[in-house]
Amino acid sequence: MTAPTAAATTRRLTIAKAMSEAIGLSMNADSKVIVLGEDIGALGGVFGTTQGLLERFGAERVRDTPISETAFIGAAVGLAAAGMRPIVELMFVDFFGVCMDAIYNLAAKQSYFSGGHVRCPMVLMTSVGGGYGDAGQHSQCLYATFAHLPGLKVVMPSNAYDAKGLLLSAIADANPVVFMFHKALQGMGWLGTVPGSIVHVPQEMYEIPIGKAATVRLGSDITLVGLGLTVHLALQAAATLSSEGIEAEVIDLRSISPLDRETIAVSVAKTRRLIVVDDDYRSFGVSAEVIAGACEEGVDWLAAPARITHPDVPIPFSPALEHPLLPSVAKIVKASRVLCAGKVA
Amino acid sequence: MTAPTAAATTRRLTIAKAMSEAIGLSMNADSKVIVLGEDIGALGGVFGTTQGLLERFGAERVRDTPISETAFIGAAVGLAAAGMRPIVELMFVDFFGVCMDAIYNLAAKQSYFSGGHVRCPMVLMTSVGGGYGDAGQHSQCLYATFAHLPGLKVVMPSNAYDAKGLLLSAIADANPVVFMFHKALQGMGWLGTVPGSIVHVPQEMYEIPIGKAATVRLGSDITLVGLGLTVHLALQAAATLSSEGIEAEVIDLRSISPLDRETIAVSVAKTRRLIVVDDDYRSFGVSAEVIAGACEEGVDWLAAPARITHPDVPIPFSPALEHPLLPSVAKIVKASRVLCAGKVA
Amino acid sequence: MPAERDVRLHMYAQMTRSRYFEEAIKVAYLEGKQPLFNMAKGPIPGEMHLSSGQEPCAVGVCAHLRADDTVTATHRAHHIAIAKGVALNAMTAEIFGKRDGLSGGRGGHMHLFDATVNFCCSGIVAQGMGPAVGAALAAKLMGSDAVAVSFVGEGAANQGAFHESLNLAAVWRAPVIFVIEDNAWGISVSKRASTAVARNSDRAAAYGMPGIFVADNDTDAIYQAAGEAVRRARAGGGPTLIEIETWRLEGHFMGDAEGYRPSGEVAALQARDPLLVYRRRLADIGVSAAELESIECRGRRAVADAIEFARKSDYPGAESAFQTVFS
Amino acid sequence: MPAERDVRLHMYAQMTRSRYFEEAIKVAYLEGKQPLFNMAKGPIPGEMHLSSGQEPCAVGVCAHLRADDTVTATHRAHHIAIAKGVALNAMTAEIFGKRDGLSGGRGGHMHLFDATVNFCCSGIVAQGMGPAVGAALAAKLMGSDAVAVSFVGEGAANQGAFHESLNLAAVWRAPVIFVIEDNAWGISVSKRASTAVARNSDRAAAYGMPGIFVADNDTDAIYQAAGEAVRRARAGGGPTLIEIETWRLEGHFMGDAEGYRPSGEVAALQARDPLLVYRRRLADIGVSAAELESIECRGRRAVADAIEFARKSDYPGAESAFQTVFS
Ligand SMILES: Cc1ncc(C[n+]2csc(CCOP(=O)(O)OP(=O)(O)O)c2C)c(N)n1
Ligand SMILES: Cc1ncc(C[n+]2csc(CCOP(=O)(O)OP(=O)(O)O)c2C)c(N)n1
Ligand SMILES: [Mg+2]
Ligand SMILES: [Mg+2]
Repeated sequence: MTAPTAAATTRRLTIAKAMSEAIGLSMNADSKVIVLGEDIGALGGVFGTTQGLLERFGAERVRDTPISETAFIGAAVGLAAAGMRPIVELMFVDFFGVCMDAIYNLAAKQSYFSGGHVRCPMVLMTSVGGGYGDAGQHSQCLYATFAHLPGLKVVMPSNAYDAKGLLLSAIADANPVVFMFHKALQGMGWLGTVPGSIVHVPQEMYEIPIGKAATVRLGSDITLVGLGLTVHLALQAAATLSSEGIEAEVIDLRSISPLDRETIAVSVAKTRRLIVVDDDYRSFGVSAEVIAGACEEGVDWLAAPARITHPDVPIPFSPALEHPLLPSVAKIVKASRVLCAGKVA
Repeated sequence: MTAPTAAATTRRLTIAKAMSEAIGLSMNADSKVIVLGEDIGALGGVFGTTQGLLERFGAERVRDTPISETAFIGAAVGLAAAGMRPIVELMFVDFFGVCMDAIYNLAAKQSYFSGGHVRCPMVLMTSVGGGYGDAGQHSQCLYATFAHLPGLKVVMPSNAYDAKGLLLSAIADANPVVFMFHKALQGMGWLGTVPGSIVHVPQEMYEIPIGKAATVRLGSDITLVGLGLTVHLALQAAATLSSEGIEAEVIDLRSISPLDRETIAVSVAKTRRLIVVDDDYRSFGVSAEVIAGACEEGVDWLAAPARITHPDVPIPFSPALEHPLLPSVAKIVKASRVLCAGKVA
Repeated sequence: MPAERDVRLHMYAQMTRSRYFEEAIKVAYLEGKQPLFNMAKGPIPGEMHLSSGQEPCAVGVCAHLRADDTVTATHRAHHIAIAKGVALNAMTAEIFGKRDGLSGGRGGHMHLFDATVNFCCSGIVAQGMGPAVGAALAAKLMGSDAVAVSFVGEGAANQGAFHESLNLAAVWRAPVIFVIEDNAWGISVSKRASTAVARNSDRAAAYGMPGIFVADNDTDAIYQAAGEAVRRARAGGGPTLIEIETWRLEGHFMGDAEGYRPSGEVAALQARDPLLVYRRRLADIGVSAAELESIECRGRRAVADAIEFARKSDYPGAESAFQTVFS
Repeated sequence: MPAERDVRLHMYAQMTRSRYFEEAIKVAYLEGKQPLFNMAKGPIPGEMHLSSGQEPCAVGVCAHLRADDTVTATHRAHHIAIAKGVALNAMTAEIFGKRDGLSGGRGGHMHLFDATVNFCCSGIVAQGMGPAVGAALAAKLMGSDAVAVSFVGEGAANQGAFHESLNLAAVWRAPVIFVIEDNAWGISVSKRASTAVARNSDRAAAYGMPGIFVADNDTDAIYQAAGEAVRRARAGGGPTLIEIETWRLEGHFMGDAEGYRPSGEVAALQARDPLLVYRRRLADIGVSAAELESIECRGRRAVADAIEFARKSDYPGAESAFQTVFS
């Protein structure tokens, strides 16, 4: 289940390429799969999610839309009800405010309101994350905003292998899946990319099950839970910590909803220390759910669980302001040392 | 700070009347206060929040709007920037999906994006909650959906005294305040009302500080945290538990954001047992934040904290389906007994 | 061309059935809510939006539709559901929150879904319009000549989704018909007070599509206008916007005191009740009283049977609340 | 009536200043982003939407505005901010993320707020329209004759907020002018491919308000059309919609390869660069080369000073990120 290390050579793809490949394979396999969104045609997606698809499948199945998220996401719900498998892109998750009703009141509830007689097999792809100076309306994560609402599945890959497998699972799913991709991992040259996100990706179709986290590093002293970008930060921190005699177990959530509570529970039962690293806003977020979920299980903590997140302030533009607010390797190392102090002593 | 008991006679008002009174007093005191929304004029608000205001202040200041939430909430942001103090009603919180951008990207960030040079003194009143068979698009709470986003203050009263004081504070605040009112407490005859919400309300203006919870019952064995309707459920449960020798401390959050972490911390430090009762969806919600926030502080729990919430499913229509999903006195009593088992033993 | 005799009888049958249904629902809804009206009580809790007076819009349009044509409707949808052929027993059981309901009681009166006739409705104003455009595009992509119809009220014509959906439908040349039931009121706010134009059909020009206005709640005129629009859509001619002048004979929802409504307005509309008007018209073209009465009688029986079916049906088991969140 | 000579010189001064500004920003933006373009690097990170070619829209409209008139703009706002009189030094420092910026570096280029001249912009398409209607209503309620102007791109005319805001403005008879800068492109999607009508100004009829189309990016024609609209609004005559044909001489944002753009399109537009056109026109009415050069020279100096001011300004202290979340 976990991604092969970057060592595995042959087909090292970016998440953008892996996503385009997954969509292309699905469109080949199933004529009911179509793509809708802004700039997903000739441009191939602002974040490269639909590269080459217009050329291969034509404008009937790869449709640039007007700047009308409410209408085209609503249309995706109607397409899905009619048996199509629309993949729709919301360019930035920050734009959810203009179209959330179609997502959470229509797509998310179509199965329930119909008693399962009308399905909603659609994928909503959307970019998340900051760190590159795009300011407060183009850098948000909003993981919890989507995960809090029933009827939606929410996933986010930390590398190209998972991206392809999770997207193929999402397209095959009979339900609406919000597929978030992190801009810092996307592999668009113009955005810079964390190298660890570019890994070997098999040519063929394969699925990564939705709802299953990946334990990407084994450790016995502390559990570091991350998602998307923060998984890479946690892994780097774990390397440093290891040289200090602290072995961190690192969990990549991959699915935000449903949350893989069991994988987390098993790990914290072993380490009895937990830090959640989340670049979304701090309060009422993923970090709180992971900690609360673990505490409900009655863990006998060696240290109080902690979270490293973006604070509860809008995301500022200036790098001098934004960078210090983001989770970092240094912050994870520092916090881990504090939680493990007992051990060293 | 806490509400006088219903025993105090003289002016017992419903939350609806208390809200209308607070708005009327503010409009009298400050010509910059105006009200915008659907059916808030001649009808006096579907939930009675603006009763008599059109007659008293006229159609210039009490404005029925088209069904255009994006435009009129956006207009409120522009009114606030221009120095007015708009009070705008979003009839049901469930409708946030058609207008959230104006709320969370404009109103919530106006102060920050302007470095504090442009304020956004506006109040967004909105109804929450179910239990009366209004189904999945008219019964939601979505507390965490708003509280997760920075730049917004989010409050909800459990009784008329707090409603008037919190609304007056919200109107006086220089920032956007989301004022949620629970339909089960509103005092509209046609909806039925929890009697405990109808309490004595002084005629004059007074404020309840935003960000301060109220400890509405003292107890040493377990802390029950609720908000709005669930405060009343917790108080009833506490009465039953008391007869069994379990003394529950009951906290009424009143403010969801900012959250009064200190009042919660002080209580759980004493009781070392915690149950959060929340009628919003379970995961990534208020209940998780309250539990995680307490755990971060390193409480030496006598029992694992627990939450009683609506589960992660859309709200069904049939009473046979909806009622069992809602928090109840029985569920609180049962869970409290479990957490306090150690004590009895 | 005017509707054939049998089509007119069919429309009259649907209209009467729909009206009898609303009258029966009204009675059942008020059970347990008197003397003190409490929306939470009785066999049908929650909001109840009746369609009495608006039947011509539903039958005039749906008379042209097939089961494979999609209809998306609103919070006020009973007449449309009936005209589209939604199973009356299952629909009624759903409104009663019973196990035999369309979705086993999960949806209720604002969320009626019947996949067998491609009908659904949503309680958020104008939000059914995008899905209708999508259903229309699906038909086009699948090579079918099926169409989609989105019914909304005139109040919905001021919601952003209206604008986006009409533009998208026009750009896609999607086989969709947007039908505005103009009953002059959005709860307590009049169309005049909320809408910058007198006729929303004029807004069709903003999307380069035909905009048709039908006056006077006229069943045959609606049938004719809808027929042209549906034929155009099936033939690949793209979308149409139709605004129909209709009347709301009841409050916005049950329990609405309607203090905002000019006195005499409802009485005046009742005097022009479209069912009475149409019954007279049918009599004028020679439909016998006996034939009319047998139609009415069949409608009454179907409604009575549906109500009885719903009452007899059990409530769903609590555990089923957790089912079908995902398919 | 055509613009007075001094007004025309003022507009030319603003246009040139705006263009010099964009050219200077372009240079600074590319620093640290070459040879490998990485948006996160250099003195100005993030997206950068330049307005080169669209200056006539800004100056033609803003020449009629006072400091107490409100302007809400979009992600492409530099030319409008300059024309509205936003302090150039503070604006530049903001774009550089510096302490002396309009908001101390919190907002950046898409979130320029200047309370002294009532200017702001937002990065979400069409979302500035509602606030403009609100600002206009505020002026009306406060008994002032101030107006509000909302600038948007033609792509925004397909967003729900456009429809809701125009209807609400018309219903309220609010003193607001909606200005569409039609540069024919919404990132890579052409107006033709996304918009069901050729001219968005025709959509004004859907709101019973005047709709004016100004062809050819013509500064004087824009000045005239805007003048009438502003006078009407100040006089209580309500809102106006103006669509202006303009050109985008740069990519959607810096780094846009524009592979979607027909070859030759940009070159053809550059040949009709509105600054060259207007300069010639001024020469034709007898403005001396010396006078034009001194205007240009002043503009160049102002921009150079602003860039220097921004570069010299310190970065804000990290702690200030936590300030002004609330006022
Ligand atoms: C987006 C949204 N805003 C407000 C409401 C509350 N609401 C329900 S029905 C209604 C009036 C709708 O009027 P109209 O569209 O004319 O339909 P009618 O009720 O007259 O059939 C309103 C405001 C809603 N359901 N959705
Ligand atoms: C609601 C929303 N959808 C999409 C975007 C992404 N986006 C930013 S600018 C843009 C194109 C806007 O085109 P137009 O309105 O014509 O303005 P222009 O860029 O041409 O000045 C898009 C799609 C956004 N910012 N907001
Ligand atoms: Mg109506
Ligand atoms: Mg454009």
